[in-house]
Amino acid sequence: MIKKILIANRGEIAVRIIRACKEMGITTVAVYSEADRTALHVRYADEAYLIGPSPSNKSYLVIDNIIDAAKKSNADAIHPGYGFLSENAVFSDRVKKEGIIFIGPSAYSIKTMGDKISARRCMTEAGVPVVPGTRENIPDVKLLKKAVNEVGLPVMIKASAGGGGKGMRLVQKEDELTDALRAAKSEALAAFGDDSVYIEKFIQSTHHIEFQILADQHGNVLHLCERECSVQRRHQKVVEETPSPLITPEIRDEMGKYAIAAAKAAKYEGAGTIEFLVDDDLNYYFLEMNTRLQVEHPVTELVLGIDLVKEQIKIAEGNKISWSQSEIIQNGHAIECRVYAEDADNNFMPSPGFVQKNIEPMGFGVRCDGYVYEGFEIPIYYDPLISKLITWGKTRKEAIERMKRALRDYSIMGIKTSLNFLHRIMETPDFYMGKYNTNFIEKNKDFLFTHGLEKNEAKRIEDLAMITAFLEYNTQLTNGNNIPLVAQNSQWKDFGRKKGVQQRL
Amino acid sequence: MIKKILIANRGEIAVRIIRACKEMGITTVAVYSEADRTALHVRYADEAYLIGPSPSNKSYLVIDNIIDAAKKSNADAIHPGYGFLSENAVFSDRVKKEGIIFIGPSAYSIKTMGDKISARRCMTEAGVPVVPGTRENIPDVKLLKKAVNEVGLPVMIKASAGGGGKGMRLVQKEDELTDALRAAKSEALAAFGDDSVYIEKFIQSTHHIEFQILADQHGNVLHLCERECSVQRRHQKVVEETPSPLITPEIRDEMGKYAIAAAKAAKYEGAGTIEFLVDDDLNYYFLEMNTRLQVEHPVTELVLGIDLVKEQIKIAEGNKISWSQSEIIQNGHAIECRVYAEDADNNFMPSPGFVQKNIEPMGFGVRCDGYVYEGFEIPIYYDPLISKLITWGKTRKEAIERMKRALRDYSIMGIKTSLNFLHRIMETPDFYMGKYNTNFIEKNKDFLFTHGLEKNEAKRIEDLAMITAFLEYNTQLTNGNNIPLVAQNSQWKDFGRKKGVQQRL
Amino acid sequence: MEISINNQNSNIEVIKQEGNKFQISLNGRTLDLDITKVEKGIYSILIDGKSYEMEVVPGRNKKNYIIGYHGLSYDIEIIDSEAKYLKNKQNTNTEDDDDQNSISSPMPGKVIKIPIEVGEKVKPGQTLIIISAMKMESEYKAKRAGVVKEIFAKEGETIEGNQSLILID
Amino acid sequence: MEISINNQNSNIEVIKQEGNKFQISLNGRTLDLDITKVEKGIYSILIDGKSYEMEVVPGRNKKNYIIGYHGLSYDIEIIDSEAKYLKNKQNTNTEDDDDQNSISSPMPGKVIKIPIEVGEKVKPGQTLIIISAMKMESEYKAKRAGVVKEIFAKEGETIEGNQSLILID
Repeated sequence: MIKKILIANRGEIAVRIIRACKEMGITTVAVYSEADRTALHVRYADEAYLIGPSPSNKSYLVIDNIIDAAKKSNADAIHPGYGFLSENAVFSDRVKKEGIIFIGPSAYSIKTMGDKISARRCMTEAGVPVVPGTRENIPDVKLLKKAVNEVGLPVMIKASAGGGGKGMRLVQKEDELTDALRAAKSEALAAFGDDSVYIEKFIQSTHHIEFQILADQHGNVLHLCERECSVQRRHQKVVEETPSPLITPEIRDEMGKYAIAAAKAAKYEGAGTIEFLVDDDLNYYFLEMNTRLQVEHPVTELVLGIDLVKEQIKIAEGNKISWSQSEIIQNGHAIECRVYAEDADNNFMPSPGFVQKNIEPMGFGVRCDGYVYEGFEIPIYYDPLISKLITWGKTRKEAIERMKRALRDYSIMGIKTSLNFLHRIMETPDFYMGKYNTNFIEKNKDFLFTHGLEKNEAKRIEDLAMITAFLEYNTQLTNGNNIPLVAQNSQWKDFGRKKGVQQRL
Repeated sequence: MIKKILIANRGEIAVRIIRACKEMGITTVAVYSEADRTALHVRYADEAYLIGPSPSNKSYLVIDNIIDAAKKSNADAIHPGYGFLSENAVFSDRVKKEGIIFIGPSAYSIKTMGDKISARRCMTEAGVPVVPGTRENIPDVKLLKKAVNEVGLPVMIKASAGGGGKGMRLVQKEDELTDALRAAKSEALAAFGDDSVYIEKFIQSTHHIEFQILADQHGNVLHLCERECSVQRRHQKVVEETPSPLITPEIRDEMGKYAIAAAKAAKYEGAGTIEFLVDDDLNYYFLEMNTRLQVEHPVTELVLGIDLVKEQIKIAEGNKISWSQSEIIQNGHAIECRVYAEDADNNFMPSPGFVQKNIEPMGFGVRCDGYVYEGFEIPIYYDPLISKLITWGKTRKEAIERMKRALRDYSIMGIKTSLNFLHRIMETPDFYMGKYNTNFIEKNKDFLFTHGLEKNEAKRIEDLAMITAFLEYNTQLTNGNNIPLVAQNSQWKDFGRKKGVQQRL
Repeated sequence: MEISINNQNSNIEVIKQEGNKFQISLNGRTLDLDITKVEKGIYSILIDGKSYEMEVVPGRNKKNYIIGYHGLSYDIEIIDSEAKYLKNKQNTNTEDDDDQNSISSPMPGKVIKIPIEVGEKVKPGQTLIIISAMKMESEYKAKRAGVVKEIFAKEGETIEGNQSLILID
Repeated sequence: MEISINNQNSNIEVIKQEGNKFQISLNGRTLDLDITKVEKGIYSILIDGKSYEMEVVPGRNKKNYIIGYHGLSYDIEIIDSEAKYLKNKQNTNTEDDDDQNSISSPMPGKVIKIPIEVGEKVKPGQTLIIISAMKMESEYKAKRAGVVKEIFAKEGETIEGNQSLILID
């Protein structure tokens, strides 16, 4: 039985993991960098340890410091969250060597699936369809040309150790091959210290569809159905949903079986995700495996009713999975929108800063997994994700309508956010009809980057914006003590009086 | 198609109804009393009309004023919520006469079920089991004695027009009959202007279990399973859950069928609730019908995934119910805790006032239907209900654990609330094991009214409370500008600086 | 400085402070704490590796605070020299039976009924006034025998919380 | 008083006020509004029976506000006599090309690379500085040709938002 868990992470995912632990009666240990003393995960956990200066390579990425905190706090287990050390084989190994339970897969699984070439090989051997391409490192142009001849243009040259779009080159014509190979190799070397590359056939009009899997220590592997993650910007997921509006029950069944085979081939343990590329004709290919909890795990939780973090912990305790595959039935529809501190109108420039107000949407079918609060300053050192807004509906239509309502109810003051951009996505006909692929944002950009207000209404809002600024300015001129200019009826006097009391704070 | 709905209510239920309307694309009209200009339903609705002074008998209960607002705003329909005019037959009738859709049952149904004696008669004719007792008004002691002989002691004398415990007398011994009848009649006359009373056998160790029903205009009636409402204080529900830990699938089926029969007998339309008294041996008796949405409707929504307010609206539009009874399947477990502005340690004295902070619990399986916000002053004129905290879990155990977590995460500063009392209920062994009846609070009062902290922890919290007050006092002495004494590192300087900016507000 | 909780006095003193790090002496015990005010009215405190959140709102007066911790609340009084002086003075003058003589409601509401008159003799437990607030009626009863000296409220009137309503002599 | 939104000036004036009720003249149009500040930074406005919520946070300076409405934001400038004077002065002095000469980042971050030197000639579109903030790198480019006059930042340094980083002459 795990009694105390150290969460080696920060932000919304640390808060989300602590919630699950609290519900299980497990004591929680937060770790934090100097920038994060006031962060919510520190406030919310039962215990908290400082692990270094603000930059993550001096704190959240320092294995020794995290192990130190785990020993000081006597933690039985470490949950890595996502990002940071979550897919670090050395960390997984080290934690186990220190006699602490690692809530995640073995170093073997992480390594096998972390290297793209070995992952492709492993999947091919397990019979899982992969994107046509090579299984070996391509050292020179000669072998590249040979491989391209087999696969056919267009192709993607990809770094074996890759991720985040680095060391990746799309080749449409044969005479681009030499330059592309050189560029990909040099970028891969610079980014990952390894210039191994391979090629894959370039799949046009793709959909990113991933399968959640759960595997226990006793060889039981379940798939928890799919998540559709095709609304992307610069290869970053923006909106996810389940069920996918694209696939059929038959395809779901097939892909799910391959996902289980993939997890078994990787000797996987815990919660993981098998990502597939799917084309418009529903051909699907293994893309990669994420050997950790995903950002978008809540959509799966809402349609299945299964708390994935609790399942991770139970599996790490050695428990058997308590369901059979036939008991996994999707109920309703869930959508997740990622809310970032960014300026959508200014090329999505990150917008960290001081949160002056944070009013989260509430009500039936609305879940908001965030971590900022009024008075919190979003640090410049980490990811600009503020929260994930997730809605559930009995139908996809209801989930979308609820998401639109929730996005409108959400108010984050003091920083720029992607809330309006997300609302426009929900209003886009292609999205509403479920007809979209990874080209969605590019295709709909004219629609997405307008405010969406009807003309007279836009004029009125401008009027009211000016009036609000004018009154605020006047209030500030005429009295500094927070009693607004407009406070003249008795309720307002009362408000002023009590505000006065509050001001003593 | 309904395009605009006036919500003739305030507080959390008005906000909850507006949410459903927004998701359906329906324009919303709020009405408000003078005390409620700053209330959330006014802020949140698309339109808002003043309907009178603060006391509800001068605003929310004035039919003419509400009709006026509906005409001014061109509302197609009126939703009455619960309380106020929701079970007023005159209002239902008047709304219809004005050519406006009333989202609720006809005056006939309200009247039939509103009078306890006529409701008992109607149910008996429909074959629904009622608590043994009389079907007619009891004018004198002679007829009372006769009736008591038939039913057997103990009995309850109840006011025909009754509600809220008024005009009710428990009689255990025969020589108490004369006094009890006189007292009940005089109380009934004072409270309802009608001294009609009847008797019912007094059921000991009772459970209050109610069935949600939905009835459309085409004669289709469904039951949406039960809610267990036995955790009560002074006949007021405190905690509700579904499924009931008491009843079996067979009993559910039987009671559900009677609930449908009851709704049909009352020629019911819309969403309504049939309340039953159930004894420890699972004998059940019709108690009364609530011809409106219930406070506790969210637990049903969470286990069935059905938005009851949306269903009310669809039914009022003339739509057929879109499910058959066999499609109504309970999924998981839901619990609701009613959070009141009251001082649990001081005989549950209402505690209205100025909300200085309102941090609502978030995360998977947590729903919080409230209406207060930071800076809001809870008016003294209306119900002290602040919010309803509802959790869902795959199992009853998980729903309870989640509720405990959510209650701990909930922070309402500036007023007294029942949050800790509710947390103690969740920790009570009788509740945890699902073994409780309406006597629960009385039976467990020693456990419920202690803080529940372990001794050393209680001491530490006292220490920290003193230290906090001490630092706050010092901060206030040394500087009035909100920069805390403790603000000396760079992040704090920054905070101070930005706080300074904010202070200009 | 002295501080009081449940009428028990404690001595509290800051021994050392560097940034958020405090060394505090509380009744002779030395505590090392990391304290940060994270938002208005909320302090985050780390002690022995443990993390606590304490809420604070102003109380009855400038030297009184209500401290909240997960739904529990603590009423804390700051006792500096001024407060001590006032307290001594009050004790000598009124012998601390102030609360037995004066009836007040802790919450605002409406006066439903005052079933007594000035000059009337009342018994302990006799109802003096009925206040309605938020759909609930509360009866306030005499704590001891006495004569009604003054009535500050009228039936039907709206009253503030903690306002003196009836004085018994 | 004048007020500016998207560089368009408007005239605004309170004609009448009683309690929350305002009569306001905006560019000659008369508007009747019921306005209440419901919480810090949030105004509830009723106009023609319709209910709006407007959010306000302080902007760049004391006469600038960012107004929010459901995720949209409006940058509003108050133009009183002082602001007018300053604006005129600024226009005469700098001919409003300040922003073309000076490179700054709207957000705080870390300087990754400065691929130019003082005295170097730059072409329009040439990268002057690369800033990393929150896992994302942004390149800032020259808007016109010129010579690098001054560089106020160093590679590896942490910078504030809206701080002048490079000056082009």
